Amino acid sequence: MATAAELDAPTKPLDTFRHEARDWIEANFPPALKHAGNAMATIEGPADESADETAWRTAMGKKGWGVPTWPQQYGGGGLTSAEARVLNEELGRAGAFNPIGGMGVMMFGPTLLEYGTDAQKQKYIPDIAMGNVRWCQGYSEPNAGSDLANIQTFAEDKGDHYLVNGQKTWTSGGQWADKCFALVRTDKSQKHAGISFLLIDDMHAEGVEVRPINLISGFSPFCETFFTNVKVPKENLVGQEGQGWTIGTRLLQHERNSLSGGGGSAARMNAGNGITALAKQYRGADEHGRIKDADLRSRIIRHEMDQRAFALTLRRAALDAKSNQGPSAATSIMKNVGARITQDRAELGVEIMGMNGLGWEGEGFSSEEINQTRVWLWGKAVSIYGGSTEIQNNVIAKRILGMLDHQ
Amino acid sequence: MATAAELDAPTKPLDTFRHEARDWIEANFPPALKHAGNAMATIEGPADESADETAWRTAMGKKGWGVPTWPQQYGGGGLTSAEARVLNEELGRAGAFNPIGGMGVMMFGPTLLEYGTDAQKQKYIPDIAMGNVRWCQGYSEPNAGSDLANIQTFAEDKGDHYLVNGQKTWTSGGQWADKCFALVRTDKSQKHAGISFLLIDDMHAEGVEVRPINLISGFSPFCETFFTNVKVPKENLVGQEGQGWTIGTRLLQHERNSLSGGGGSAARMNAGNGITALAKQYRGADEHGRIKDADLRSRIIRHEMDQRAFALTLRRAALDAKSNQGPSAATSIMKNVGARITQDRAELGVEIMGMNGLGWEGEGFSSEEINQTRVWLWGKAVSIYGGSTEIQNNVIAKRILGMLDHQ
Amino acid sequence: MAVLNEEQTMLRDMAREWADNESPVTAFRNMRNAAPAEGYDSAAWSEIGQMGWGGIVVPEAYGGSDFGYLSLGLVVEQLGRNLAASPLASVGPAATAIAMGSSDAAKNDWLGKIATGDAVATLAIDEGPVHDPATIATAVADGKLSGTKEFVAEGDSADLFVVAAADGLYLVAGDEGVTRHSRTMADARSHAQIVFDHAPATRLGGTDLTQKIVDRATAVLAAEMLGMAEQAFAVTNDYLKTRVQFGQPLSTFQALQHRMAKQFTELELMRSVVEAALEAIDAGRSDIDQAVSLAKAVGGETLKLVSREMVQLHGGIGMTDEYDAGLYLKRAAVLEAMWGNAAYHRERFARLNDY
Amino acid sequence: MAVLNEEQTMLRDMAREWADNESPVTAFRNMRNAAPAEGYDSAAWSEIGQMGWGGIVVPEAYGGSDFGYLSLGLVVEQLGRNLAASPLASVGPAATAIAMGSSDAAKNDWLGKIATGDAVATLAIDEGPVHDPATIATAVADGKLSGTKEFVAEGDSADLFVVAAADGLYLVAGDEGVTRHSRTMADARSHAQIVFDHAPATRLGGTDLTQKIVDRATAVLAAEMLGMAEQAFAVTNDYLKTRVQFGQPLSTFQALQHRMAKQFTELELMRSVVEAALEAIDAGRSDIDQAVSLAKAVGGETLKLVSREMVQLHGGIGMTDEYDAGLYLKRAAVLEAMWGNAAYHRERFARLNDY
Repeated sequence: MATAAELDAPTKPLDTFRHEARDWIEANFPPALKHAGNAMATIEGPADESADETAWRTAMGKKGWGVPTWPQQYGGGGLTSAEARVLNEELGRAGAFNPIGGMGVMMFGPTLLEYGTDAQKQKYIPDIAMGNVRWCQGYSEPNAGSDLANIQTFAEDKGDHYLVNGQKTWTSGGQWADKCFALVRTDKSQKHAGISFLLIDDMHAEGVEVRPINLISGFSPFCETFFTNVKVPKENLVGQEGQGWTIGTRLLQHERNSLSGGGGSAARMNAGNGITALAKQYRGADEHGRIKDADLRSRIIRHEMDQRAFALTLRRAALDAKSNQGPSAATSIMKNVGARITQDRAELGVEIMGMNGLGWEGEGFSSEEINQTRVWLWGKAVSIYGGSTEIQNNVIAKRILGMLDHQ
Repeated sequence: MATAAELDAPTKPLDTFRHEARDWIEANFPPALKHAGNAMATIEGPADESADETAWRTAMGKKGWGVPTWPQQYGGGGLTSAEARVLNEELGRAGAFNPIGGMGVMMFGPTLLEYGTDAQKQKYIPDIAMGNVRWCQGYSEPNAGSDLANIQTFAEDKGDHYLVNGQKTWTSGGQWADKCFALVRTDKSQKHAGISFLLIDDMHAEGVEVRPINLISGFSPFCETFFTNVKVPKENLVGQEGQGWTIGTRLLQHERNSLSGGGGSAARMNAGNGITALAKQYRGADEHGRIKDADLRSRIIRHEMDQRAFALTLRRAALDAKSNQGPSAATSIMKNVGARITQDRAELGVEIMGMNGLGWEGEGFSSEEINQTRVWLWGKAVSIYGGSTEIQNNVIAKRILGMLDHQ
Repeated sequence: MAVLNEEQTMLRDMAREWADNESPVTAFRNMRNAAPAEGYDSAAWSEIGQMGWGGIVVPEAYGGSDFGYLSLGLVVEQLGRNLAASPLASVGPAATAIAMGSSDAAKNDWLGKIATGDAVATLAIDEGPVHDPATIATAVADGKLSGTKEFVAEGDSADLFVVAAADGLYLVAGDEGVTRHSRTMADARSHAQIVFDHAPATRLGGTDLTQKIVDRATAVLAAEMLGMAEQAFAVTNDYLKTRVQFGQPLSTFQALQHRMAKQFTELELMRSVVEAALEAIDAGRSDIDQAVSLAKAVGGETLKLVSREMVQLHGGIGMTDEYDAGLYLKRAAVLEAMWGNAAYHRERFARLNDY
Repeated sequence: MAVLNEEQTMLRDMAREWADNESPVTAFRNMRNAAPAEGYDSAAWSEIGQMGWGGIVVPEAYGGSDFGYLSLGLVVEQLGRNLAASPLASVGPAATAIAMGSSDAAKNDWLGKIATGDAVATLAIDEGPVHDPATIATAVADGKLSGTKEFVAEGDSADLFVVAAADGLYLVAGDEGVTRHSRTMADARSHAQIVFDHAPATRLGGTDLTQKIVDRATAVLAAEMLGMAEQAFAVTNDYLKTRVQFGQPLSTFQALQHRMAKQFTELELMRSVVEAALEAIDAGRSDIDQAVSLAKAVGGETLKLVSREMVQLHGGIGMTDEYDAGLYLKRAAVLEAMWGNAAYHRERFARLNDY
């Protein structure tokens, strides 16, 4: 979603900025990294950073361009959205990438910039801007999934600090994280109004135990996290006690937008004839060059059209947001449609490859085939996390019907 | 659904009965009616009865074979279910049909035989057995559709009679009916327990007004029925006051079974290559003889398989019922699957015929084409009447999940 | 909603207001019951003419406003919401055929009258019950056109026909050599059989022009379908809020809520593809054909879903002619069949993309 | 439930009891984690042998019970409910190949051992990742068979292979000329590549026999899928009753109730088609091929629906390896691909019916 800032006048003519960005990238981007991915931005945990990667991250961090629109006083780039778009175009042009990402950039930073004190921003934002610190999200609990407001992790008031006890789950990247932003209960007598937003400074401190959860895909990007008598100073409270639900759901908006962006990137990734080519490669083409299996072909066509419609909807929503029409109604459907397309595509991929699309590891399967299996399984999560398809449907229904029988 | 009676031993050897039935049919069935339909059994209202039709109805009525398993003392045939099956086979063999049907036979008769007094049976059953009297169903009201127990038509106790006031809707064949079995409220203080089952002897009496409802298909098989100070003698109450919900839902079981039977007959009617032949006729075949439009063909294949699965399920449920395994779990799904198949088929028919499948009347369309339009539109009702698809899903959910958030 | 310029916003708002005030669904009912020979609401058409909507895609040089297809689509969408019985969706593409065509005489003679609503032009393309531009047999010899066209929208009264022949597109004006056979269809609109027997014809262009015009007509039809789907959804939505069963409004039943959410989701996708097709036409993009097939196929499935759910979720009264659900259902089915159904456009899209 | 005779009822009940007590899903987990070379639970297989299930489709003359395919299907269904890692679904059809085959020596040598579970026989048919019996290249010359078979169930340890060659079906016993290459697949079961290089082979019959055996194997597979779908549904159903969100069990949310009702509906249809295929085999009907394609296609779509809903309706924990949902999902996908997926069988059904 574009913000009002996107309509701001740039601080200098865009052409001037474009040349400045191009020159700086040329001077700083290590050519060896051309067209490489951004390890830090993924959920799969850190790869060992090469010297070139460290150099590039440090350069971008110092320049503030990893978080280009954040304020310069906290280590951001201080750019307008228009300039940030130009920067992004120039990075793409040079085969470069933004090496600074993760939950700190996508969710926590924007939220703290909105709700934090100046001291909190000074303490936490620069490290995020430099890509020095990994944050994880302490939200879900075993009995608070879709019903997030049911969290029970308790932060007991001990005068100058809180004593935190409880169990979180689905802590993304918990095993690699340095710090955690968490929803905790400071008042057991109220549901929503008893929730506060608290920062855990050290995920390696005593009393913090992190257990990776083994997923059906064979990955373990999430953890169960146990807090036992963890001391947290009171200055780590963001906003007021009881304001956690408001701040926490604001953060979820940032998450949802980044997931919609994910949908967008999925739409881009999936664009073209990828699945069609795969079908012809594995299943053959008929004498007219069409995918041979007519039944499969008819489903691929529908999928490709669905994806095209989704890409056009993302474009429409972005244009709506940029104009003065306000947020588009279309944004509420992005999560579900993105999930459906991702999952349909993975199902088609597995079907096309037949038994080869179900290889787990070892000999007899190409890396693309093993990857297909894993992506298919991992993809089952996209309709569950970040607000399940069912919760999104509740939200849409509330919007259109104006009422709900729960929540 | 087969009943326990189906397992009864026949009263005489079936072969003997078969010969008796064959001879009687040959002696009584007017050859001119061979392979004609049964006008009375349809919901579309009476056709003018020919002399042959009258003769056949009278003969079958006197013999009791229009309602072959009903007791002889009330004009039924007194046959076992096995004999009734043989009779049916012999009718089919001779190209004959059962001329006696309608709601009296399908729903009201079986219910009255179960709950009525001997006097009531003597009064009403013989006319049904002769096919002399048409019954209609006074159940639904404008604010009591899926929520049937919400009926408000009130039968006020006036000592020796009730005074009935209220409005019914969806009265099937109300404009052609002689009599009406109705759910009425005798107690406003209780919902289900305030309902009674009452017989209205004369649909042409003063105070009864019937207005046909024009449907989207252009047919008007249903009516709105208004009762204004209609006097009904107390002996017309079936069962006790307040027993109406029990009796009324028992009657609905008979309706549902006949609708499942309808599903069965739909499955039989639809069997074979009807829709495939239609597709090839209107849309052509490819060089291998396959339906030319591959997308359409793939949907026809799925539909045909769905129908085959449904037919096998009907067969399985019938076999279950005949054996000692009790009613099959499959019976709960019949209504919805039957509706889905009927509607899918009609949609495919319209799609295949293109603009020709949307003719309304007049020149330029064959009678099959006009019929396709009407059947398609009328078919939209099958997922609404007799317990909507949504209500059936509630019932299935209650069965499998053991609870419901309403009802 | 596409990003609109000021003219487009005004036009859309004006069309919406006019449709709601002057052409509600009851106006369609009245037309249907009166069954005028022309099969549309001629009083409303005269107003439309005065508002200049007949000229939205007519070049300014010929008295039109030349606002383009997104503008025409916005207006037709508003009319579609209320099932307005207007020839506008036929007139626009027919006007474009003349405007893009090679006959200056045709432009001079007709575009001005079309822009003011004084002439009704329409397309006569198909020769069977299913759209199939590859099998056109109509032929022209010595300036005389012969052939039989089926299901010509507004064919009962159109003043001029843009006719597809095997070798391209022609204009037939007037009644010489033209015989009209009325057809009564489920949507109660005009879809006549037109027999051309040596009708004097003016050549407009080749088969490439035919395809361009059919694509434009399809995009405008998709806009009508979008309006219908929107309104069918809105009416159902309102009904669920007011209808009480088991002591609570139907809108509180979660199973129904999720079905409405599903429809809403598909409607948003439909809006995107329909607007994209109209914009592609205005931008003169090279992939208009793909954009149009995407719009008709995706939009067609959505309207099918929404119009069927409209009947089902209204329950019994949805089956009565007194309620509007049946009207949307019938018109939806006719539009689905026109200019190629969803399956046709899926296949076309697939071939254009080499699937 | 098909109408069963007394033997069948006893067999089914016994299999259900055994599977629930001796072979719950935890037994499969243990096998998966231990990863034995044979890829199945050999202790359980030995019990199965003692119970005589290996001989359900073996003629009595050779020590079997000859109960038939409905009986075999009932047992495999019960095993499928708990994902029991047993070779039974491969052994049965392979035994039939020998029993129907033309070699008396093969019958005498092997059927008795198969009936007691002392020999594991399997089918080696496909030569690529997708079932395609029309493109078999394996050839036999001078009694020696050569060719490469892919994804042979139980191939890691089978004692004898029923092998499809271009001209018919052969039996290869022993290790001469046989090389096995293990494959690690998502379902953690045995699906080995088997390379036959001049392996001594006994002819069993022509390609018509191949088709008959593949149809039987497919029907038995469909029975396994039925058991899996039943149990996946039952586990989800139980979970919805116990999992509380927003202060109420998930089972009280109507949107979920209707999704469960949908699955239940499809399951009932699936049971009908699967049992009909098994009954068609036992009755020696002429349309076994159609019945089998119906079962695999309809059943395949149902298991797909139910296994995907199992994960989704379990929410986050459905994604964890600790819960069983993923095990059903993975095995379901493998069975869907075996012996032709739903699309393959829809096309076969259509051709058999001249659609």
